[in-house]
Amino acid sequence: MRDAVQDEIIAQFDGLEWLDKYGLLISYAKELEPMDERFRNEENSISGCQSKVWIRTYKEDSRLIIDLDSDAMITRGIISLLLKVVNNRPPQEVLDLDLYFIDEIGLKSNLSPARADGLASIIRRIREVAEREVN
Amino acid sequence: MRDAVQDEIIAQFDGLEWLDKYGLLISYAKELEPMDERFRNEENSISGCQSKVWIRTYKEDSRLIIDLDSDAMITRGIISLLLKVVNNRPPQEVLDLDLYFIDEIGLKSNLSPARADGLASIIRRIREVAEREVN
Amino acid sequence: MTDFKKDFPILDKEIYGKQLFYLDNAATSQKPNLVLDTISDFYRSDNSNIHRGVHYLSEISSEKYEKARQKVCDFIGAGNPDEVTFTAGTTDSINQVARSLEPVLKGNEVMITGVEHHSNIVPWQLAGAKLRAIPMDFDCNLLMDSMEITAKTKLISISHVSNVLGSVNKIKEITGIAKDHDIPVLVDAAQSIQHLPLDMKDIGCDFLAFSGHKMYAATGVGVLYTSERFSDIMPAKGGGGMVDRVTLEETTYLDPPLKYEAGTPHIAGAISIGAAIDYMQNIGMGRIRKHEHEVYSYARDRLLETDGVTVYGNTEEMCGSISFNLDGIHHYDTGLILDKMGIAVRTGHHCAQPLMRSLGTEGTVRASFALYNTKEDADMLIEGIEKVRMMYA
Amino acid sequence: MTDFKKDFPILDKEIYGKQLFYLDNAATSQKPNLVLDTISDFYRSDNSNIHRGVHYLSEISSEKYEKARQKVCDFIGAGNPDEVTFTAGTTDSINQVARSLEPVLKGNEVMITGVEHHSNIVPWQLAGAKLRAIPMDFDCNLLMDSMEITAKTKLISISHVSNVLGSVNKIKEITGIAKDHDIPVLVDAAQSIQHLPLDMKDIGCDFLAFSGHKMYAATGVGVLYTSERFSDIMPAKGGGGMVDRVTLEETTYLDPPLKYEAGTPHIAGAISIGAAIDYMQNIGMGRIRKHEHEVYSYARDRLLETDGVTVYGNTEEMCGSISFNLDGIHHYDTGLILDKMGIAVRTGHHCAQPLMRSLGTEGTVRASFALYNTKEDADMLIEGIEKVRMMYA
Ligand SMILES: Cc1ncc(COP(=O)(O)O)c(C=O)c1O
Ligand SMILES: Cc1ncc(COP(=O)(O)O)c(C=O)c1O
Repeated sequence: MRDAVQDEIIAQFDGLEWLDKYGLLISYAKELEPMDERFRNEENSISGCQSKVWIRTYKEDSRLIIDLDSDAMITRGIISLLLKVVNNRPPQEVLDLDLYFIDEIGLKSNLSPARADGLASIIRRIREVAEREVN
Repeated sequence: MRDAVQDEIIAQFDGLEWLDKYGLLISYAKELEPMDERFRNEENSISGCQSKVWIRTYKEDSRLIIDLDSDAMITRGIISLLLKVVNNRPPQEVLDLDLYFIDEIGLKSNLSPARADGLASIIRRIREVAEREVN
Repeated sequence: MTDFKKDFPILDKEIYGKQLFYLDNAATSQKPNLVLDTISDFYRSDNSNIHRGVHYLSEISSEKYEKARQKVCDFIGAGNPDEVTFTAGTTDSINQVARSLEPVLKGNEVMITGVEHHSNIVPWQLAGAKLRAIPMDFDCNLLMDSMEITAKTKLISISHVSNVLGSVNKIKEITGIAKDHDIPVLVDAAQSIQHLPLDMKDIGCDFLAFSGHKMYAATGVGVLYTSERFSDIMPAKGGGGMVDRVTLEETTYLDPPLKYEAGTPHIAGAISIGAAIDYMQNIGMGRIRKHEHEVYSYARDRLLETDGVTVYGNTEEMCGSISFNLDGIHHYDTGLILDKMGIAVRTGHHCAQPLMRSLGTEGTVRASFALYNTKEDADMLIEGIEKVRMMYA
Repeated sequence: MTDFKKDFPILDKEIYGKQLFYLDNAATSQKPNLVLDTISDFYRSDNSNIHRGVHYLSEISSEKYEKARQKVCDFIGAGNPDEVTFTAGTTDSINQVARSLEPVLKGNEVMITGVEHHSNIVPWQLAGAKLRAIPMDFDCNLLMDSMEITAKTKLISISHVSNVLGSVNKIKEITGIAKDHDIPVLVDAAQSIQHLPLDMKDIGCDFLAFSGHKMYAATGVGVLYTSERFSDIMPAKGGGGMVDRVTLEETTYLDPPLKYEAGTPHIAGAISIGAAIDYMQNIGMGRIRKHEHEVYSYARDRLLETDGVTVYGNTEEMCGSISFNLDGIHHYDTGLILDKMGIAVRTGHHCAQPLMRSLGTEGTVRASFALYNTKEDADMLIEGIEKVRMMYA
C-alpha cells in the first residue's frame, strides 16, 4: 500500500546523484531535534551500528512516540526520514507499514544484514517495541 | 660420473611401458633375499613410508653391507635395484654416488618429499649410516 | 542419467597418456565449473573484506558471504543461519568444539565409534578426554545395545559415514539415546554431506561438522553447525570480528555466528560452498543419491564377485567409499599399479588406524565415488584389479 | 614506475559509474592475474588431496604445496621449511600459539603494545594470560625504556606494523631485549609481510604470523613460522595428517611442519601464497618498498597539509595505513561519502579498540595502500575529502 509521506520522500530523492542524495540527507539531519544528552547513554543505544544510535520510545494517546538520534550525520538524516514515516502512529500501524521508500531512494544497501550500519537494527528495534505495545 | 651398474639398469628399463617397468620391478623383488623375520622389527624400520621398510647395516672389510626389505613388492623391487648400486662398497664411495638411475628409469617421483613412499627416506638413511662410518 | 563429468574440467585430463579415472573422492572431490567460476568471479570483481566495511565491494562481499551462510542453513535444515559458522574444515570444526567444551570434557569421556577418522579422535585427546568406542560387529555395524554410557560420558561424537568403509551409521538412533541421557551429540558429516540429504531438525544433533573440499567446493573451508542450545559456549578462537568490546583487562563477545568466526574468514571459500550447494541442488539430492547408489552398489557387487578380493564392512546403508585388498598383494602395490593405468585410488590407513587394527590389516585400497562417477569407472577399476592380479600371478 | 594496476583485473572496475580507487588494502588486498591463474589452474588440472597419496594428481598437488612452503621459507629467511606451517590466517596462527603455550601462559603475562589488533589481544586472554602493553608516546612510538618485564612475562607479542596508523615498530630492539630475558617473541606480520622485506635470522623472533589475503593471495590461508627452538611444543589442533600412531588411549605426533597441520590444509591457498611471493619477487621487494614509500609519504604529506584533517600517529618509519579524521565530521559519514565517489576506505575502530581509546576517538577513517596504488589515488582521496568538507560546510 502506498503512503503519502513515503511517496513525497521518494519524489524528493528521485533523479538525484548520490552526492546530492547525501546532501539532502545531511539537511534532513540538521532538521532533526537532537535527543537530550542525558538519554544518549549505553542503555538506549542500538548495537550493531558503525555510528552510535540511541532510541527512546513511549506511548502518548495510544500512539507510539519514537525519539532517535545518532552521532553521524548521514545516519541522522536517514533517521529523520524514518521518523517522518513511522513516528506518532498507533503501534499496529507501525507494524503494518511497508517501508518501501528505503529501497526506492536507494538506501536498501544500508538495510542489508551485511552492512554494519544497522538501519536494519533500528527498524528491527522499532518493530519490537511496536509489537510489545500491541500485545 | 657414469657407473656401469646403473647404466645396465637404465638400459633394461629403457623404452618400457609403465606396467612393464613395474613387472620388471616385481621380478627384481622376487630375487631379493628376504630379511630374517626377527630383524623386521620396529627398531629397524624406516618411518615415512606407506609400505614398511626395514634396514640393517654393518661393516665388513671396510665395506658397508646393507640389508633392506619391505612388505610391498614394488618397494622391494626398488630396494633390490638400489642395493645392486650401493651395497658392499666403502662408505665414502656410497656418499660419493650419484644415484642417477632413479631419475632415468622414471622413479624420480618416488623420491619426491611429497610422496610418502619414502625412497627418499631410505636413501637418506643409507647416507647417514655411510657418513657415520666415514667419520 | 546425464553425464555430470562434463561439468568438471579436470575429469577430461589424461595422465601417463591415459584417461583419468578419479576414484579418490573421499580424500577430496573435484570442482564443477559453477564453483570454479564463482571463485574466480569473486576475486575478479567483488573481493573485499567483509562486515563493518562502508564501501561498495565490502558490502557485496558481505552479502555474498551471508547468502552462502543462508544456503548452508537451508541445505542442512538448521533452525536459523546463526547456527552456521564457517571454519577451515571438518578438522578445524571438531577442534573448535573440543576447545570450547574442554572445561566439561577434561577428565571425562567422549563416546566415539570404532570407525572414526583421526580428526574425530585426536581433538578429544588434546582436550583431556578419555575415549570409548561403541562396539561393532565384524561387518562394522554399531552395536547400540552394547554402548556403555556412564556418568562421565559428556559427549557422543560420531561419523555419519565411514571414510574407509562407506558404512552409514544410524545417527538418529544415537541422538535418540543421547537425548534420553541428555548428552550432546556431534556428527562428523565429512563423508555424508555430499551424498545424503541431511536435516538438523530430523537428526537432532547439537554439532555437525563438514568440509567444503569434499563437497565440490574450495579447499580451506568448512562448516560447524552449533545448535542454538549451545549458543553461549566459549569461542575456541579470539580475534577480529567476533568481539563487542575489547580492553586489555576484559573482552565481551558478539552473538553467534560472529562470535565463532575470529579473524578474516575464507570468504571465497564460504561463497564456493554456496555455489557447490547450488550445483547439487540443481541436480537434486534425491537424484544424486539414486545415481550414486546405483554406481556404488554396482562397483561393490563387482568387487565382491572378483576372485581374490577382500571387501571390508557391510552395513545396511552404504555410500561413498569401498575398502578392499587383493589377497597376498600389498595395498600400496595395488595403488601404484592402478595409478599407472590412470585409476586414482587411495591406499593406506586412511587416517583411521584404530579401524585398521579392528580389520586386522595395515591398510586397504579405497575407491571412493562422487556424483560424477559412473559404472564405466567401476568397470575400469575391476579391469585394473584383474591386471594387478595377473602381474602378481 | 610501471603501472601494476594492469596486473589486477578488479582494479578496472567501475562502481556507481565511477572508477574504483581501492584504498582498503589493510583489510584485504586484491589479487594479481598470476595468483588468480594459479588458483584456477590448480583446481582445473591438479586438484587432489596431498601427502600419502599413491596417485599422480596427489603427487603433483603435494609437490606444489611443498614448493609453496619452500618459497615462504626463502621469502622470510627461515632456517628451513619445517619452520613454516600453513594456517587459516594470522588470527588462526596466533590462536595456535596461544593454545600451544597455554600451559606456560595461564596465570602469567603476555607483553603486547598499545597498537595491537584484537587478534593479538583476545587469544592471550582466552589462554588465561594477563596483558600488559609497552607504553607509547603521543605519536605512538613505543617507549622501550619503560617496558616493564617481570618474572611473569612469558611472551612478548607485537605487531610489526600497525594496521591503523602504519607505524613500524622496532621489532629488532624488542627481540634484543627479549633475548636478554630469555623470553620468546611473536611478531604479527599481517601488515608488514606485503610491504617490508623480512628475515627471520635477522629479526630473531620465535614466531611470526601473517595472512595470505593481505599479501595478494587467497582468503582462508596464512602462515605461522615457528622457530626450530619450539619444535617440540604441543600441537594446537589434532586430526589427520599430523599423527604417527593413533590409538584410543594415546597418540604420537609427526615432526614439524606436519605436526602443526591437522586436517586437509587449504592446498589451493598455500599454493596461491607461493604465487603471490613470485609476483612480489618478480617486481622486487626493494622496488616495491621504494614505490610504496613514495606514494605513502606523498599521501600523508597531502593529508597533513589539508585543513581540518587530523592524522594519527607519527613514527620514524611508516607504511601501509594512514588513519585520520575530518574535524567535526563522523568517520562513518566520511567513509560513506568517499564510497559514493568510488574511493574505498575503511572506517571504525579497525579491530583496535584499545588504540582508539588512547587516540581519544571512537574511530578513524583509514586509507591503506598496496603496491598498485599511485599518487593519483592519493590525489583522488584528497579531492574526495575536500568534497566531504564542502558538503558539511
Ligand atoms: C595487525 C593485524 N593483525 C592481525 C590481523 C588479523 O588478520 P586475519 O583477519 O587475516 O586473521 C590483522 C588484519 O586485520 C592485522 O592488521
Ligand atoms: C570422516 C572424516 N572426518 C574428518 C575428516 C577430516 O576432514 P578435513 O581433512 O577436511 O578436515 C575426514 C576427511 O578425510 C573424514 O573423512
